[in-house]
Amino acid sequence: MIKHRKKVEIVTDSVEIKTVIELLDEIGVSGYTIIRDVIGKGGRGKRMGDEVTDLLKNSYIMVICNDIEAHKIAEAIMSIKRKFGGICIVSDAIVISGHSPAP
Amino acid sequence: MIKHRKKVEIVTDSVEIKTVIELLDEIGVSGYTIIRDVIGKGGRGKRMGDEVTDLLKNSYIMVICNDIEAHKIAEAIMSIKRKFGGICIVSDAIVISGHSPAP
Amino acid sequence: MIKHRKKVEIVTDSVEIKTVIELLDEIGVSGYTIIRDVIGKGGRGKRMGDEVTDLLKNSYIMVICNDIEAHKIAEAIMSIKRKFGGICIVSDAIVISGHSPAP
Amino acid sequence: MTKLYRCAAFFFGFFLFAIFKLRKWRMQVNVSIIIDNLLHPPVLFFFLGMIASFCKSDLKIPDPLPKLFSLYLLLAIGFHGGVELNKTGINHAVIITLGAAILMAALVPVYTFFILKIKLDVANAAAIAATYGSISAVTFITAITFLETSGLAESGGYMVAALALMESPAIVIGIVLYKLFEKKEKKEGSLVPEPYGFSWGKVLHEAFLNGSVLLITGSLVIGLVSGEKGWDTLSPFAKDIFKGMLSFFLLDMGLIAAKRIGDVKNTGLFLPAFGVVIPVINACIGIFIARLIGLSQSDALVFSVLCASASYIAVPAAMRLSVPEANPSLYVPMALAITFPFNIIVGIPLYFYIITLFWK
Amino acid sequence: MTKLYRCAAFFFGFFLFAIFKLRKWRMQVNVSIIIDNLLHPPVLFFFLGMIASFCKSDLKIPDPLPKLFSLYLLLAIGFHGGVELNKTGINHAVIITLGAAILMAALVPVYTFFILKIKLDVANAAAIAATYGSISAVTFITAITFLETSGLAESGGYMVAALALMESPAIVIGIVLYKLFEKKEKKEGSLVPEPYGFSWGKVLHEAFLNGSVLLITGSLVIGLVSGEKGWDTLSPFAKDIFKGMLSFFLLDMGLIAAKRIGDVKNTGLFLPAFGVVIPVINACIGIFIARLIGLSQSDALVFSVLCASASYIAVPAAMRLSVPEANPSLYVPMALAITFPFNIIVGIPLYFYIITLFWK
Amino acid sequence: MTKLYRCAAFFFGFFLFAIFKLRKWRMQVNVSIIIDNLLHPPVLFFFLGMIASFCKSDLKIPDPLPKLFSLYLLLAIGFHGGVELNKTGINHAVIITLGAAILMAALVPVYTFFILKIKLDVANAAAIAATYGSISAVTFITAITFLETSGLAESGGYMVAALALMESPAIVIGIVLYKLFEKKEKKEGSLVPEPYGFSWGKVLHEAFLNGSVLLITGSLVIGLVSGEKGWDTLSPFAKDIFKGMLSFFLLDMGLIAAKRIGDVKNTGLFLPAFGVVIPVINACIGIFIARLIGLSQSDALVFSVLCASASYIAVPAAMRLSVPEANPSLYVPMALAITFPFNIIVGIPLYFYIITLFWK
Ligand SMILES: Nc1ncnc2c1ncn2[C@@H]1O[C@H](COP(=O)(O)O)[C@@H](O)[C@H]1O
Ligand SMILES: Nc1ncnc2c1ncn2[C@@H]1O[C@H](COP(=O)(O)O)[C@@H](O)[C@H]1O
Ligand SMILES: Nc1ncnc2c1ncn2[C@@H]1O[C@H](COP(=O)(O)O)[C@@H](O)[C@H]1O
Ligand code: NA
Ligand code: NA
Ligand code: NA
Repeated sequence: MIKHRKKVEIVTDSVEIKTVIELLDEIGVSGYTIIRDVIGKGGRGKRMGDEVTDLLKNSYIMVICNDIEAHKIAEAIMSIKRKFGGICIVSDAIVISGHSPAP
Repeated sequence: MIKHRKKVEIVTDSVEIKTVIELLDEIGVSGYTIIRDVIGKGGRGKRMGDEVTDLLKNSYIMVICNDIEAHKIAEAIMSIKRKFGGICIVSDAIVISGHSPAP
Repeated sequence: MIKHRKKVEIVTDSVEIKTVIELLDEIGVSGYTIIRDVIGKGGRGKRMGDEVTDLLKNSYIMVICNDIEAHKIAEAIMSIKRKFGGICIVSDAIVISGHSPAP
Repeated sequence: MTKLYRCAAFFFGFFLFAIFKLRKWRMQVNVSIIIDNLLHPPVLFFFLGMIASFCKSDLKIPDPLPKLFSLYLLLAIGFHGGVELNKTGINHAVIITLGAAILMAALVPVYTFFILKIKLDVANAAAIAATYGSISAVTFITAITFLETSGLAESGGYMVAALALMESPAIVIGIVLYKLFEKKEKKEGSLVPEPYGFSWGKVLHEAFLNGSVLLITGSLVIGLVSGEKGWDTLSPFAKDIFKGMLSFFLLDMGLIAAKRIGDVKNTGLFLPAFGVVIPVINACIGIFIARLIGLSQSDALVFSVLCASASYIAVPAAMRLSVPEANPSLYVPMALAITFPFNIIVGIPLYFYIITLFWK
Repeated sequence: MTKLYRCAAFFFGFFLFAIFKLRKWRMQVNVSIIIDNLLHPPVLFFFLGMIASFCKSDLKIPDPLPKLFSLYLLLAIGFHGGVELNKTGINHAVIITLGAAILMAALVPVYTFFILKIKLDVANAAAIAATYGSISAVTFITAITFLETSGLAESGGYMVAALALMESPAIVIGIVLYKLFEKKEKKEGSLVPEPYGFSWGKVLHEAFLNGSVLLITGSLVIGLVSGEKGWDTLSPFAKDIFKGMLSFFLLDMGLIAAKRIGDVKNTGLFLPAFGVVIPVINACIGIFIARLIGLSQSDALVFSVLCASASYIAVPAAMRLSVPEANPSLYVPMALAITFPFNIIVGIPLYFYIITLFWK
Repeated sequence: MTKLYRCAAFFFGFFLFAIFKLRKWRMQVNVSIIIDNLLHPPVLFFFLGMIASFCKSDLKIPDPLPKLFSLYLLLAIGFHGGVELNKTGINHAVIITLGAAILMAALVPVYTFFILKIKLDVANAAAIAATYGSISAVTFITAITFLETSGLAESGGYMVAALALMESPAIVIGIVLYKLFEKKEKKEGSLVPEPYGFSWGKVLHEAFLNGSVLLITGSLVIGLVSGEKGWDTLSPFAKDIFKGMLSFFLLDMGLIAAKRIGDVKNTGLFLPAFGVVIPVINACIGIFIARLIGLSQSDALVFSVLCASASYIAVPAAMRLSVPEANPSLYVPMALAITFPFNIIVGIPLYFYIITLFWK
């Protein structure tokens, strides 16, 4: 089965992960995938990880969702992003799934 | 050199990785990239990793391939996904490569 | 705020990361995200990581940038990719951002 | 929900206070052996982990450090057992003990399967049965340290061999039960292409060659081969820092067990009750057999603990592959969040108490 | 830039050579105590880390191994302190010392905040003030090892309790200061949806239940409860390999501190000067209070080191969440790259020298 | 393919059994020294790793734990060597030994390069030559433990300095050879933009300041500076648990070496033969030089092992950057899967046997 969906990707400070997850759970998306301990560079300079202080690490979150949910995420992110930084992108994706989704 | 290709992304339980790799090798794709120890939420609930039991961890696989291969992967995944869960998405991508690929 | 951007993704040998970062800094992209210790298969065979020798590990780099920068990256990659292998793909993405980007 | 956590936190705080107070009177009271077990630092670190988790603290032993501790514990306990076995040799009594161990590992999943099938489907019943047939190395290790701290005789090195032998049979029996009783109703299962389906080769490989079985067996053989001389070489590593490593690992087990308690909270009373009652029954059967074959008190305790413990590493990994229909958020928390703490805190001293009654 | 690194490398090479030479004369010179501190292996490994970083070597202790060392150090120091406290008991003097510790942890952020506000905005002033009010466990541990190596009396176990108590108040005070003085100018802040905003519950949770506070407090309680008997169990782990683990951790601290020096290089002289002068002032206040309440020389040293040290783990984590406007590349490098090395290398022997003058 | 693995598994099983049996007779037979080496726990753990890998077990020491063991081994061996050197001092004999070490490290890549060029292209020949000119710290450490377990005299601390000095020159010589003999045919190489090309600065930096060289040299200097007093501080960490950490690391080396054997299987007989014969030749040259400059038996063994060993960490990392045309799946498995096991199992006792013949 093939469905047209949106793919929302967010990279932000690892300490914000909890907030973003709460937000996603509230919006009610069906799922998300998180990659921890991602590093990078952005408006706040290089964030190359730091073993002792656990600071300067990003996390990457990917959400496959429908247009309405993507819209809601984008709106929420727009309001909190001012405070935390990071990046949020949206693109199109086709979801492949089995005949009857696992219960 | 620029080529139009498909990007297939799969997130599934880490224990299934072997099966997925066997499947990809059988289909004969030219390559794939795997990110281990990815966490997330889906139909089977939160899978936030577990240090002691090594359960509840996902892996992410990305394959850049041509349309025919993408089709084959999608078909194979449709048949096994019922059993294992996870998510599989397909999107378009342009591959940039050097003049003569390394032998 | 919504902006149309390019998403450039590169997977290559971890030892090349320094070179790629230098290249990106030179081109002057506004940011990038790196996932270390990614494994996979490609033209040079399986690269499944190796704990003792620190060899056979890839890194994944994602850059969100404008068309001109994407073009420059693609050109630079085309010239160095012959030597190092790996894969480089470009796709479209919409960037969501807050009203005034953090300084 | 959060109320529940607060209650738990209070309870544990009170608990710590109580054992601290009790300690002063322990000479007079008769339960001193339970108190001593609870005051043993590794067990206290297990409590600390649970408290931290209930308080939603961000205390965390990040991956893969817990693997370091568990690999270390398997290596150390295997090596130590091998050296001991080298001293005593492989005699008649040893072989009988090992036979009894395998018997128990095969018997437990069969009888528990039929109990479980009353309330659960075949897949979940088989997976949980296998879990309780197999063993938990850390419970075993805690029993060994219990003996040491209480100043009792050491258990024989062949008990480590028993541990290694009891890990695999339950997995095979569990899958056999599943295959026998699985209803053929879901014929769409045939959609799954053959190469990605079930294979006995994979199952046996997973059962007998999984990492933990191989590491403990290998270390046992290495201890056996290198003997006393090898022990001199490795003992500062394998013995002196052992309880520290155990404390660290139990700290993490506490963190994880507490997180998992939530998973069984909503399944009714059957499974939690099962997770407490069955270990006691298995321990009693174990004690009975131990008496029958004439084991020492120490060996009997260790044997009963092996029977009572449930696997949360090897078996779940195998079940995920071979019985994918079973729900891991049932069988893992039962072993990890109910049976493991029960055995560590109440079980070990309780089984020992029973043994002291029968060996007199 | 690279010139600067080369200079630093040269400087350190020369430095090592110099201390090696000085060692021979140390009997004659009076600064022998500073030299001895510098020749202490853990401190030398700190230098090695800094040198490796200045040379841009790829030497790296990969994540999460540094966590292993820091968890170990917290557990070991907490447990050891608890056992000591079990010996001495909780008497009048102990309670006065703990009270003084809390007082200092609350006082320091207040007075430094007003100094910092001269040059910085409210958010950064509050974050840095909190950093210097709280403590660094590794600086504390280095002071303990300094006492040991110098053959001086051990400090009391209750100093570990003081360490645990001084970690949190500074966080709360820092945030209170921020909330009081924060200008209400940015009214668009209301765009942030309520559930993702500020909450005192979160702040207090972060302050009193963060991982490091809980682990050291928990280990202290466990040490207190299990006493001498528990110490026999864990001492090979918690004591014998302690300095090796400390060496490893300081090697990593050296690597990271050197990397961070660049961050403060461009902020002018105010912050680096602050990072050196304030610790000395705090240490002196600490010594004064210690004399007042009649601590021993060893306890006074440890107390002054607690006052002088700045937090680079617990406080930054809390500030990131509660004062996001503050710039972590200011307060982290100040604590990590200036105050920490200063205390380790110069501070500890200096404070001890001052104490010897006053206690005679 | 899988047949091959089964054969290997059988072979190893038989092997373990055989050494167990042999042990009983070892008093009578003359090969007792080889047997003793094989019965040494760390070497047995190496076998266990190989067996696990051949059986396709999922036993795995996850990243970055192996890094913990290798960093530990470098730190401990460097520090120990430094302390020893502090005792003996840097005299004439030490300087001659170090000179001989550098000479061998420069000589070996040159002569092996011309042997390799018969069958391979310039890039691969240069990379493999550099690999065999450099050293393997773990092979060195195993030789040290071999001396200890056999009750022989300890080797001098300056041999650790020799180890550190032999790591880098081979890298430089290898790249020089590559640059000299590289055919200019591939002119399209100029497509590579200049800044991303080759630079001698990078090469020398990589050769002399890579992590392992810096850590062992730095630890040596720290040992030298802190001397006997420092040793008392760190010896429980750096010595007592040393063989346990070595066992763990060799377990992992066994897992990886066995996985890599497949890589060289398909390259014909030349490379595997090279990987066994050249170490023996290098060891013999080493023994000859050792006799010439009058080293003790123990020092001679360690020196010959340094000459015989091949690098699988520092050199491959440098070659990946500087000779990217060379194929890492040739030079890494040769060092790791052929020469390393050969030296560990057969080489060390063999070289020692040769030495006993000549030193009588
Ligand atoms: N243009 C970009 N492309 C890819 N990743 C980015 C980009 N900008 C920011 N990021 C990621 O988001 C993190 C936080 O960004 P910032 O808050 O802007 O410093 C960075 O460390 C990067 O990992
Ligand atoms: N909608 C989604 N978006 C992103 N990732 C998902 C989504 N659904 C599932 N996943 C990922 O796939 C894993 C397994 O999904 P499931 O089998 O549905 O529990 C989850 O733990 C997520 O990591
Ligand atoms: N077709 C592909 N799809 C996804 N990842 C690839 C592909 N080809 C190569 N890669 C990644 O790039 C790495 C290096 O590729 P190569 O240099 O071709 O061996 C591989 O190990 C993969 O992680
Ligand atoms: Na059992
Ligand atoms: Na302070
Ligand atoms: Na060599």
